[in-house]
Amino acid sequence: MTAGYIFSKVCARGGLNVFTATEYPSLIRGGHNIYHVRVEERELTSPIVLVDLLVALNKETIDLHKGELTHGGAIVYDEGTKLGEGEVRPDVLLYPIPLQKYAREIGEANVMMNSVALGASVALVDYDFDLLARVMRETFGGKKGEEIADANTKAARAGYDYIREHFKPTFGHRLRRVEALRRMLINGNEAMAIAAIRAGCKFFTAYPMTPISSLLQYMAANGRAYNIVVKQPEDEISVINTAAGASFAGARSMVATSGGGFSLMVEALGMIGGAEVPLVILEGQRPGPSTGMPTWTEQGDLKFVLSASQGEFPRVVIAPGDPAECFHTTMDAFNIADKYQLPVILVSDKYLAESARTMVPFDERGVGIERGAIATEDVLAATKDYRRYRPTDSGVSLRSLPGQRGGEHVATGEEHDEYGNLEEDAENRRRQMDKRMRKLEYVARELPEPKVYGAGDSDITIVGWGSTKGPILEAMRYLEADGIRARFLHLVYLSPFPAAKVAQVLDSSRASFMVENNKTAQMAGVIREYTGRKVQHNILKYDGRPFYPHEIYDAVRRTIHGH
Amino acid sequence: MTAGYIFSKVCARGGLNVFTATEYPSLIRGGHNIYHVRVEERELTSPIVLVDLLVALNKETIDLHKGELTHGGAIVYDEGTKLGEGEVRPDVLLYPIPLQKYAREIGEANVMMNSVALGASVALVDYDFDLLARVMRETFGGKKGEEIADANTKAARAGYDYIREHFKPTFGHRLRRVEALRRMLINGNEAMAIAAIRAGCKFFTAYPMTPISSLLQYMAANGRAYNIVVKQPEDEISVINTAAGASFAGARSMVATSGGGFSLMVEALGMIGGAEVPLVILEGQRPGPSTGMPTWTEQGDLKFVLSASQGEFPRVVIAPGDPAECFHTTMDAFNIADKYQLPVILVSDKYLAESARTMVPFDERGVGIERGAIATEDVLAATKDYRRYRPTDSGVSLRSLPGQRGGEHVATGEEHDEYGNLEEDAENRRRQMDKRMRKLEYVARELPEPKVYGAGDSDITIVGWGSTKGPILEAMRYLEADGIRARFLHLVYLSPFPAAKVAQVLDSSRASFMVENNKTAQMAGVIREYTGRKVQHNILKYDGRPFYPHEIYDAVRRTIHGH
Amino acid sequence: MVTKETFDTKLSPHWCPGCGDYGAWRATKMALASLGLEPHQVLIVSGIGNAGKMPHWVRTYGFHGLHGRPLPVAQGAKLANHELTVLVVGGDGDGYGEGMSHFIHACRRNSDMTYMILNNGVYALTTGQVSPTSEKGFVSKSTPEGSPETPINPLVLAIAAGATFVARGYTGKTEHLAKLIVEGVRHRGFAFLDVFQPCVVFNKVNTYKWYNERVYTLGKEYDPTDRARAFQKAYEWGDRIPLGVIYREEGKPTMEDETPQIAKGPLVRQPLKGIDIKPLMEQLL
Amino acid sequence: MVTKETFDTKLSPHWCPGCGDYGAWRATKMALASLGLEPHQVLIVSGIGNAGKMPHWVRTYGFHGLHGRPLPVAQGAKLANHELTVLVVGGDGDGYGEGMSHFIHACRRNSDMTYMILNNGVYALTTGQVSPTSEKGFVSKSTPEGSPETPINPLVLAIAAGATFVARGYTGKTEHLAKLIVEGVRHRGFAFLDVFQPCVVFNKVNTYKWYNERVYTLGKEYDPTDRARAFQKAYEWGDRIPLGVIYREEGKPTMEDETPQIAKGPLVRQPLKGIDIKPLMEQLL
Ligand SMILES: Cc1ncc(C[n+]2csc(CCOP(=O)(O)OP(=O)(O)O)c2C)c(N)n1
Ligand SMILES: Cc1ncc(C[n+]2csc(CCOP(=O)(O)OP(=O)(O)O)c2C)c(N)n1
Ligand code: SF4
Ligand code: SF4
Ligand SMILES: [Mg+2]
Ligand SMILES: [Mg+2]
Repeated sequence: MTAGYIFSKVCARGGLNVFTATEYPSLIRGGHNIYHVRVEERELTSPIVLVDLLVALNKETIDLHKGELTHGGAIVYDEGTKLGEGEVRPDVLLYPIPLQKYAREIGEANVMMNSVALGASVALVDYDFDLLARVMRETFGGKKGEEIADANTKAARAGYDYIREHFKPTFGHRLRRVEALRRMLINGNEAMAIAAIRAGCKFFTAYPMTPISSLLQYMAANGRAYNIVVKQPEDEISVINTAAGASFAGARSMVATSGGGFSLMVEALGMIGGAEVPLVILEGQRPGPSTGMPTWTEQGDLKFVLSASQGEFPRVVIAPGDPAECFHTTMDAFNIADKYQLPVILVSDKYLAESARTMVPFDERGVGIERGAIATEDVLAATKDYRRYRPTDSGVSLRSLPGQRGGEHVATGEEHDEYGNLEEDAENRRRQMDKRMRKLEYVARELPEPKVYGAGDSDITIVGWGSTKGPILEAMRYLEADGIRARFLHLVYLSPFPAAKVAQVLDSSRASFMVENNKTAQMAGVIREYTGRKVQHNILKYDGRPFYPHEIYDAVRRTIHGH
Repeated sequence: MTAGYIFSKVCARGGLNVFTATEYPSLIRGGHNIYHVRVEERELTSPIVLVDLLVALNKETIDLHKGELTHGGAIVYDEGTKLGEGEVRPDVLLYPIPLQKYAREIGEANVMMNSVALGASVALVDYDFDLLARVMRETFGGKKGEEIADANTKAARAGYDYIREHFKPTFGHRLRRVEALRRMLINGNEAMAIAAIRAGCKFFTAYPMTPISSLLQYMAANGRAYNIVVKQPEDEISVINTAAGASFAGARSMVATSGGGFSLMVEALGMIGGAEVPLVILEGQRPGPSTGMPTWTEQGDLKFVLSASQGEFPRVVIAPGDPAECFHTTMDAFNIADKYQLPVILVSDKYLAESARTMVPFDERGVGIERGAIATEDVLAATKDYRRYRPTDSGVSLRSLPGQRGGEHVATGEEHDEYGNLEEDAENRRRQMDKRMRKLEYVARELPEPKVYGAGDSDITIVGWGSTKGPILEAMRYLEADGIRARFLHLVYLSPFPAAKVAQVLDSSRASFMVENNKTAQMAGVIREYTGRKVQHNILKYDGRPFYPHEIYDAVRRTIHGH
Repeated sequence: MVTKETFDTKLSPHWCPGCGDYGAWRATKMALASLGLEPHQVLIVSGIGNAGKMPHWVRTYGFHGLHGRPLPVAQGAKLANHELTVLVVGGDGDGYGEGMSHFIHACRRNSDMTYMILNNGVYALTTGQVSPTSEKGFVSKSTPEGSPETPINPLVLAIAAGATFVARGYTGKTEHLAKLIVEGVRHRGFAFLDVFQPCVVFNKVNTYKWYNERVYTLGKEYDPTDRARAFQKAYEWGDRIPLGVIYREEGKPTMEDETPQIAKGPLVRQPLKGIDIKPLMEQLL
Repeated sequence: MVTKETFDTKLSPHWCPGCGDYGAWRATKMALASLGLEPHQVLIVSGIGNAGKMPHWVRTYGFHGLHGRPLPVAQGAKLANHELTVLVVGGDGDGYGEGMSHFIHACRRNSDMTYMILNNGVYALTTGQVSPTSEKGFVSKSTPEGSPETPINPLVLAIAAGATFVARGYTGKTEHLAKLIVEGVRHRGFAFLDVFQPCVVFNKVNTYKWYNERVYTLGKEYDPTDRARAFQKAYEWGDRIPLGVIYREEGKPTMEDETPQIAKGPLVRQPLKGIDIKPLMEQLL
């Protein structure tokens, strides 16, 4: 996998845009692993199925992927691999090279093969070897890494030279360095982690689980430098309760998990709702039910996340669509959680979390930290009769933090009066429920409306939420090329639900398409619940793979043109 | 509380209909406890607020409830309690009696007071003391109970005689024995437990939690006689996983919990969905969020139960409306779980679970046991290539049970092929998802449609689900008396959702009312999601109390008549 | 000056008359007073159960969370503000049933807090079912024919799990219990107290009488630092049951010691403004 | 006649080359064969993790459930059909992290099954985070500066929790491990095996070499029935680490013994037709 990453980075450094996607089974070694790198000069938002250059470290890879090769595409593979007559289309260029041989000569064969192939690929696309060497040094370098970096560079050089020496430059795809803004190669997890750090998250807990493990690791790696307490407790129940305790005590806190772990957090979710503790919760989806397909992608948890936990309490749910949105919505999430003293759930998925792409560094302007109504000791001293859960217009009451003189109270998920005392009186119950739920009215006013992309005057609407943004945007380009001008309604802030805007867009649509990475069109259901409108056509995919733009394009076109 | 129960039982024995309701705080002793007994000759389906005879063991009770007394109502209380001038309306009859004195003379004062008051009440309504004595003997009797029964009967006699001797028979309400069918005094928990036993539930696990603790206790008490293994494991996660293991091994299994415990079961719910293990799960609702008001009632968990757990899998959700429906739907639940190899969730609430009422013994005719596609060793021997998860038309595959030769396989919540082997292939994934979800189409065909009660030709529709049935039926009688003929659409089988029927009824309604014991009108949302129809008016209550018929009546009448 | 009454709330507890929880309540207030703590310096975290209602009746900060989950909440709060004195109160169902896993892991983590289980051998708030400490054969609503399971031994488990302070108290001996709490709070690290708490309503086996006939207080001659002896003592049961500090290990670093992020001051006091993420973004360029 | 190969599946395991799990896999098949069991008589229950994939590669009945939850599933299955030989396999994260509570309670319940933890001191399937048995200071992806926590001692905990058979195996000693499994299955009651399982990818501390230099097999002279000595043995760590049966208690009734409902035969064989609920309804009249 590292080779794919290095290749991507080398392209990014040369000013190119990159979109990567990984596929790997829930195994540690062996099994079939894919690192898909897409490179263009223009901005990219999605992976595609087609492959120009296939680097195959074994025969299986050729068998599985030769069908994806474009006309004039190429395969780089080990010279020992025998391809039978007609096994590969005649238009495909073949580059058998001594991957194994060179690799073995230089070091641990399995690892070095990647580097030989990497060098060969750079040669094939006629790109900059020095850049490759530099990125390799950065990646493998560090304290003990010198040697490793040297060996890998040597291996890459061997592959590079072999291509130069043995093949004519017939491969039709070239990459060249362009002058451009410097771009990060970043995935959703990294974007959220950086946002959390920037937002002043001081307490982060998680239990390992694909696809958020790398976020946990990112936080752990940076915890010391940024003074963030990062802990991996005994289970997810502990994860969320520990974070609830830290947040109650005043630290901005976040947890991350996937569906299975979220299931275990559901009880505490209601508790923090009832006790009015701010918390940011990341739910990185993967295909269910249950353990399902742990290393693949899906958007199957929407309704679950919207309604998890017994009883009724306010929550905010946000599903960003790309790393930049991951950054901004995560910053937002911390502010909303604090200002409204409620749980904010960020929803991502394996595809968004782990697909790296190039992006310019995030714009930090206008990104503030708002902690909402937290008392000071002075305020408390001036308050005769401090009531933690005093009903207010907005439903938000003044929070005191343990340690503050005069703010003593009990926070609890059991029904309570304004002071936090247990109370089961009917009138009090209504008052406290109303107070809590009222927050949603206020929060709804400040949440951004869903964005509409593309031809605003079109009456063909594609609706999507969260991570399908990229594939849909790309599909729109295909449609446009085909004469179909569509607009795209992208839902990011999902709860409270932006019913008015959605209804308005749907009402002005002649044809509407719901694109969802699940089987039951969950968002279409939510839309109908809140607007009464039915999105006309569902484009659904639930095989663990993300959407490819052409699938959306095909489905829309077929419906519009009838073929 | 026992006194209220005895009084109810005495009435039931005399051929009268009884509806009881209890209110108690989440405390063990002290706090304010109410046992509300409603008695009439006709069938009763709901509690009401009004009180004809208030038995007040302390002053607080009089203060809190005197407003509920009907014209000419009466209070039985201790002669030591002083009532100030004008404290009680002049039309209310007062019966101060030496509750404490007699009680202390006979035994443990707190307990005996109840019996003295009980005797007094029976005298006041001019009912049968011998019947009271008999029921007391049954209730307190048993091995060591003789003495206790004697003492209590003596106390009751003292109260009875005191009324007879000291007061004129001016109290306007009399009870008389009538000839009638013998009726059980039964609540929802008991009805479900009896059904489970009858259905051949052989394995029952639960962790104590209001309002299902008494069901656990009922099962435990009868476990030995009916050879049912009843266990209380360390937590709810263990509860459901243990039951999953037992069911996988072939025992009909059930678990019971309330929202908080259900939250902890959510992860395993998806697992049994994915592994296709039959299981009956009772979720007894109480007001949330979180611990909320543990001993009160609410219908706040609907959406949660409908969408709990990550990913998509088939489930059936059933919300019976009264003890008879509890009995029949629970029997059904076991059959559906087995036939379709999926989780069936029964939804009740504190009100349904713990309010006892009179009902004729359940009709067991037509109640069969269907275990669905379970292999025998012979079948397995004849099967060359047994595939546990073989896709079929109905989505249901042949189950083998551990111990059966030739049926070896792995059941798992991870995605798998037809044999149960782990498999992440896209095509296989779609096939297995489709297979599992297909069951819902088949199950939908056999589920009973929602019933419509009342004037079928009316265009005023009240919609309710689960336990609001009784209060709505009674409210309809009030409305009818007022000239408003309404019909009542009662939803019991909630998922898969009976969209066609609901749409049809709503489309033929001029005015529609959603009655729900929650704040956000969850069922109204579900209806809109599946039918696009909006129920026009929401009648909601979320203060922990069940609906009283007059509240529904008032709300409907006000809307219809505009005042 | 703080006194026991400093910690009184306007409301008074509503446990049953005679309930052992009152003893624990008094002992807690006595201990806090004798430690010279002020209400705002103390956080009491609890789960759900009769025991779990404690924070409502001791004037300090309180967090009354979920059944079985007070320990994680407490550890989070402590890490966020380690200047707080953190007390955790739970029931035997809460702590040894639903919350067992957190208990074992908290022991090994050695967070600096005091964990007190009011052990009445029964699920009391849910009106009388078997608990993990109910004796074998215990007749309860959920075990009408007697509990088939061997109860856990919380002290043995705590030592085995690595707790550095393991003690047993009894609500019938309030002053002794108060002293144990004081010792527990003073101990640097995770202090665990299993407290015999008679439930006068649902446990008719382990009554005041039953305890009074059996318990004795460990004297000076007992050395709690020897683990092997501590195990032996912790297994002592039957006619004579020891109260006091059963095991103690000094000097082990606490969870907070092991968290360099808070070495210079509580997490909650760290400034959030101006956090520079440029280096992070640069790494990705 | 059954042989080790009887338990082979069509698919072969896909653990990493050199993974200790292969040793456990071979040992399991050897043990089942030497017990003379047929595939359909055996149920292997597992959680999620690399270890948890075991049932897919041993031809018996299998239940591959949730991370941390195999023990409850196994206990339910055993109660439903106690004629089954039940084996439970999990990882250290699975069994001592997520599943700790079930472990402690299973020990005291003494259900007649064999519980084997393939302990590699790391979360391997999730590619290398700290686990409850990782040594203090263990550098992992989630503890880049070394784990701050003291690891648990599974053997000590099991004894403390009341397990009646507590042993340690090592996948590097397959035959010995197979014998331990056989002994575990033969033991009436809950047999617990903590098994050293080198993860060649993510645990560079506890390698084959590391183990080989330290482990020794307990000989006949060691008497595992003395609990105090067993504790001592279970604490032995460092240069010399014992393998074998550390603790054993015979004669304690099993969970199944304590369940009169199954005294006459497995629950699954009880007839469901004609159950008479009239008496129950009559009680309510
Ligand atoms: C998840 C969950 N399960 C069950 C309950 C119901 N419940 C409330 S208190 C309690 C047991 C209380 O027993 P214990 O912890 O021993 O405390 P005690 O009342 O005896 O002091 C239970 C099971 C709950 N609140 N939450
Ligand atoms: C509830 C839940 N949380 C997290 C995960 C992700 N997960 C899968 S395997 C695993 C850890 C595996 O470690 P271990 O149990 O030690 O097994 P190993 O892979 O080392 O054999 C985790 C955390 C999960 N599947 N379910
Ligand atoms: S039920 Fe028991 S534990 Fe609860 S308050 Fe009453 S005596 Fe105390
Ligand atoms: S990652 Fe470790 S435990 Fe998992 S299969 Fe590979 S070597 Fe074995
Ligand atoms: Mg208790
Ligand atoms: Mg492991």
